[in-house]
Amino acid sequence: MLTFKLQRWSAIALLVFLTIHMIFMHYVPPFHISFDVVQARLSTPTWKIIDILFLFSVLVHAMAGSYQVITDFESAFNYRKALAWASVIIVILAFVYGAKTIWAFQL
Amino acid sequence: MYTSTGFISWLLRRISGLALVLYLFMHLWVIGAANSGVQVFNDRLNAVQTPLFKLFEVALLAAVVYHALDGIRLLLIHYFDLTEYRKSLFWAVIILSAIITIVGGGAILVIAFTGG
Amino acid sequence: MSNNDTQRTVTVRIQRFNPDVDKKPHMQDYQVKMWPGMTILDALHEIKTHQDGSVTYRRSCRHGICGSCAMHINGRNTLACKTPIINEVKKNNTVTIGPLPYLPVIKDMVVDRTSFWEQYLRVKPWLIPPDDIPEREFRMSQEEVDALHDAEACIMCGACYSSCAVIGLNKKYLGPHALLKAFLRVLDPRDTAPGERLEIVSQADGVARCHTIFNCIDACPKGLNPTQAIETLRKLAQKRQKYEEAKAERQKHLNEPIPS
Amino acid sequence: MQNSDVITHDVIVVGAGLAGTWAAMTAAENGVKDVAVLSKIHPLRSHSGAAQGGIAAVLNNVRPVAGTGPRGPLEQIPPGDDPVDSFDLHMFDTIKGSDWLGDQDAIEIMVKDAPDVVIQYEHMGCVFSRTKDGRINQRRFGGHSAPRANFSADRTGHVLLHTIHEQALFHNVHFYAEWYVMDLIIEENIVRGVVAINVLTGDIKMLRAKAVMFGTGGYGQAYKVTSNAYANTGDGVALAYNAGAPLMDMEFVQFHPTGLYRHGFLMTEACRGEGGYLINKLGERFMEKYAPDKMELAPRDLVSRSEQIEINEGRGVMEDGQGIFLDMRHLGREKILERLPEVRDLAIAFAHVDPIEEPVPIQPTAHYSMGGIPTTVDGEVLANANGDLITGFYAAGEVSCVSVHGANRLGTNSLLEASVFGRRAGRAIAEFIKGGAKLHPVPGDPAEKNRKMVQQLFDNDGSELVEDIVQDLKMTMTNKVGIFRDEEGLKSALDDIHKLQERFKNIRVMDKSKRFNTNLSMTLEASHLLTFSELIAAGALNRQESRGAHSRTDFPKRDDENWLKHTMAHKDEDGRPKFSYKDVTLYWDRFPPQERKY
Ligand SMILES: Cc1cc2nc3c(=O)[nH]c(=O)nc-3n(C[C@H](O)[C@H](O)[C@H](O)COP(=O)(O)OP(=O)(O)OC[C@H]3O[C@@H](n4cnc5c(N)ncnc54)[C@H](O)[C@@H]3O)c2cc1C
Ligand code: HEM
Ligand code: SF4
Ligand code: F3S
Ligand code: FES
Repeated sequence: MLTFKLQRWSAIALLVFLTIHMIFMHYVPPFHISFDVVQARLSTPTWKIIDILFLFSVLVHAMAGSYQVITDFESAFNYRKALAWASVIIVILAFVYGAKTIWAFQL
Repeated sequence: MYTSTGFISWLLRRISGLALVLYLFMHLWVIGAANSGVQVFNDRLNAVQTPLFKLFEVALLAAVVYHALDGIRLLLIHYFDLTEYRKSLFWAVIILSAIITIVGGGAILVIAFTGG
Repeated sequence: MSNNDTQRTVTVRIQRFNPDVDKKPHMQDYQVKMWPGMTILDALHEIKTHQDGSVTYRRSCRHGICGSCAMHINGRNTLACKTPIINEVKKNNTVTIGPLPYLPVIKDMVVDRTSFWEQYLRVKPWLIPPDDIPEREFRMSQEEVDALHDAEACIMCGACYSSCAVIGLNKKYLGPHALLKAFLRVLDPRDTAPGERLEIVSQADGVARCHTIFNCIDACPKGLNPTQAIETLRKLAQKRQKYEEAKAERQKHLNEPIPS
Repeated sequence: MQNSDVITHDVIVVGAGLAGTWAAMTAAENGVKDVAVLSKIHPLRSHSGAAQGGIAAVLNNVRPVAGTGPRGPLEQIPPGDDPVDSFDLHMFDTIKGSDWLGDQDAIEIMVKDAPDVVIQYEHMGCVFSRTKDGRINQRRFGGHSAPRANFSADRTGHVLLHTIHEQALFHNVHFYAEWYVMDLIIEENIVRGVVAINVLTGDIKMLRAKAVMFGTGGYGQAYKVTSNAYANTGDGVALAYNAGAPLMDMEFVQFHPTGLYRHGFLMTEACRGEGGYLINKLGERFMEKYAPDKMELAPRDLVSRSEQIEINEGRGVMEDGQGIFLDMRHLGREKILERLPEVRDLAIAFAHVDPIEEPVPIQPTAHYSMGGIPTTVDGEVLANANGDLITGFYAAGEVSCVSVHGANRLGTNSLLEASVFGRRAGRAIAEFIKGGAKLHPVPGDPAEKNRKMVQQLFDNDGSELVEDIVQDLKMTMTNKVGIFRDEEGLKSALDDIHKLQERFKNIRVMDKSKRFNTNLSMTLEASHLLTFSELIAAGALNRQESRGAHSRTDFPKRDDENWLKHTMAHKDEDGRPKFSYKDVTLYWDRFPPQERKY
């Protein structure tokens, strides 16, 4: 049930963040993205918070989803504990890496 | 295999979801170049903003739009007990996805080829 | 439809498989003369008794209440006895019949339902009544009875179970039929173990494994809606304690007239 | 005998309908650890699940609204108000329905156990339809003079069967699903066990037990138009008869007035209980002529005969004039959807008629077997007309004949009978086992004998198809041993049956494989049809009177002087039936025979 719930909550969060992300990245000028553009945006703390939350929810959603897809197979289902831990670790690693990246734009 | 609108929606949702996961990690890697400095970042980013990649982005848009709309459909069904409307909601999602993909994708291409 | 039309001869294409002699399933055609009102089951009976006695399927009641004859007809799961053949004859004058998908085939249309019944047992299908049993019936309102309709009308035919793609991947999933049964007991005001049952269905192979594929609704020959039952169980599982309390409260009045 | 081929249990129940499952569950509940149930189809597929209308019991929850007459609306009885129904009334209705052939001691037990059984169902989780204040709702049924049919929409049997099956699972009863019992072993009047095929593998095994109980259901498949399942081939009666047990009152076969035209599926009596009309070609409610008081809700034998007379005299509907209209339109959409949803589905699926908008074509259909294995009120099987018992052998439900239905059963009394006497048999079996019942040795090797018999069937390779014989038998039974009977017809029927029995020796079984061979079981079933059909015809020929469902045009009157007695058929040495007769138990002071008028 936890996976199921995580999947829905993160989906609702994504609805907000992904929409913002898509619109600002692709439909609001400038259309060519470079370091400066990103840095300009990320200099406001609101954007930073939004991006971090976005990153977190998308990772949770992605890994919960992948976990669901994999454990739907009976053979994998029997190893679901291990798979769950693997997903959690991947989420943490990717989150740290992503957060570091967002931080990098402060330079 | 037992097919129905529900099954098709599930299959598309799975495929789009997994494709998005794949993209997500690629995306993280691309952006992650920022950790190695401005130059590397701009190079990598330029590489993925060529017209070819714009086509790819349209496909991505289709996946995101379908997946998101279908996700909304599921959430609606979960929280408002709409199982009886599953078929009409499915077709609504398909049609809306098509419209948004065409309009949004068109915009991406127009922007890409006219340089914005 | 003219008389001529209903009395023509049609081809019934049957998937044949006897694991003792066949390496893999193959299709075999039979010609059957239709009569008005003939069902798929009648056609199978005609084939079995006059043409090929080895064609094997389950059946008993002939009118859609025993649940024996669920099979795969023209790509759909349904009851052979409730399906008029004329509705199924395709343009090439053929009806195609096979066993329920995703289940091991025992012979022709007979499938191994072991996992189906195991899952049914796992939800403890029987009522767990209160300790103090009144002399007369427990009081229940007609609304409470109506809420159980789908679960109570289920004939355990398995059409839903064997249409669900999750079952195709994973036989550990409880499946729509067992969840419908769990729903019956969880909602029944007389059952005293809603918590225990919600615990069972909240496990990893329970309601969370339903991906809302809806094949079960589309397949059910009785027009039932297992998905709605699953949705309800999911909601109740998330507020288990509150529901248990509400039910305990309701059970204090099981012995009293329903106020009108 | 190879040991791996023998399975042993304390109690073996054959049949997983209401009767068998009640017995098994009750025996287990009463402390018998090792109870096994064999069923040729999965337990939940048993024919009990097809019952629609209701189960009778005097609960006094509902009464007719004052001053609205016999078909007016019903209301719940407010607490404290006088009851409208009583045990005596239920008894009298049943006795009158049975045309005084029912044993009144058994009827009394059934009627008095009824409320308890229905309440037990309710406590076990059965979902009944409800009155406003939450009691079990009740409806009217043919031949019952008070609303006492307790129901769950129009799938009462389904709900009861699932409930009792779940309880049996809870009590750890062991089920052998899809095991076909092909032989019953009785030696020196003591039951030894049964021989059964595991249908899945084709293996034939001996199953030994201290007690064997039969709840194998009815034999409606002997008729062309029938409401009965394919599985209702009277295996139980034929097996018992072949093993030396007698059969009682086999000539009484009930025809239900409202089978769906051509198909025979039941349009439950509740259609009329809720207020439906029967209409002939001229648009007349012809029951006015035959039962001016009860009209459509007269007992089944009478209504079926009335329909048949209308049909025979050319007032039937449909192309061939063999139908009658059941008109429910005036009940209104809401009532039909709430009370008769399954029936509506059936009419739409098979007759392409929506009862909300059009009358439904129906015709009389073979429905219920009053006769069967004679038992005491505790399910113990009688060895003869003197009342001696066969040790360890029990029966209940439609396969048995206690006899509560006599010459004609009232609707909703048979779910009741199967439950009440199934439960009683269960208790008696528990007593019997706990009283030190022994496992008696099995003489010879019955399993091997049956294996050889099957091999012979396979090797036979004759020229006759089983189905042709079955179809001819059904025609004979319908035309000559049907609703109306006479000497000439019955004699010719017997003749036909003997010829068919001869033809059966020359059959060919098409499927000779071991795995899930339903062709084999259908062949065995056909042999059972031929066995007991002979008894129906012979018993009917002997009984020179008209009583209940047995209607002789050459003897149109009931004859209490000579025929107020049960027919007992024994298998004689030459393989033909030998008849003796057994007295009916009557409470002369309370329910003396009267003329039967409705
Ligand atoms: C359409 C219909 C509607 C009815 N409606 C009503 C109603 O509304 N009210 C009412 O009171 N009565 C009704 N009846 C009658 C009632 O349903 C039956 O009389 C009753 O259910 C019989 O129950 P049973 O337990 O004796 O047998 P069944 O339920 O018929 O069970 C027989 C069992 O025996 C098993 N069996 C048989 N032969 C073998 C074998 N050789 N080996 C192994 N197993 C075997 C079968 O698998 C099955 O499990 C109706 C009957 C019909 C046909
Ligand atoms: C607005 C955006 C989104 C919404 C509303 C949404 C909604 C959902 C929902 C409700 C599910 C559950 C489906 C199920 O249980 O069967 C789901 C599954 C999934 N989602 Fe999303 N999602 C969104 C975006 C994303 C993104 C961006 C990704 C990828 C990174 C993603 C990847 C997945 C995956 C892999 C699954 C599992 C697929 C499955 O179980 O069939 N989703 N999504
Ligand atoms: S829910 Fe429908 S399809 Fe599934 S077992 Fe029950 S009746 Fe059959
Ligand atoms: S088809 Fe299966 S996934 Fe859920 S909605 Fe039905 S159980
Ligand atoms: S034969 Fe009983 S459901 Fe079809």
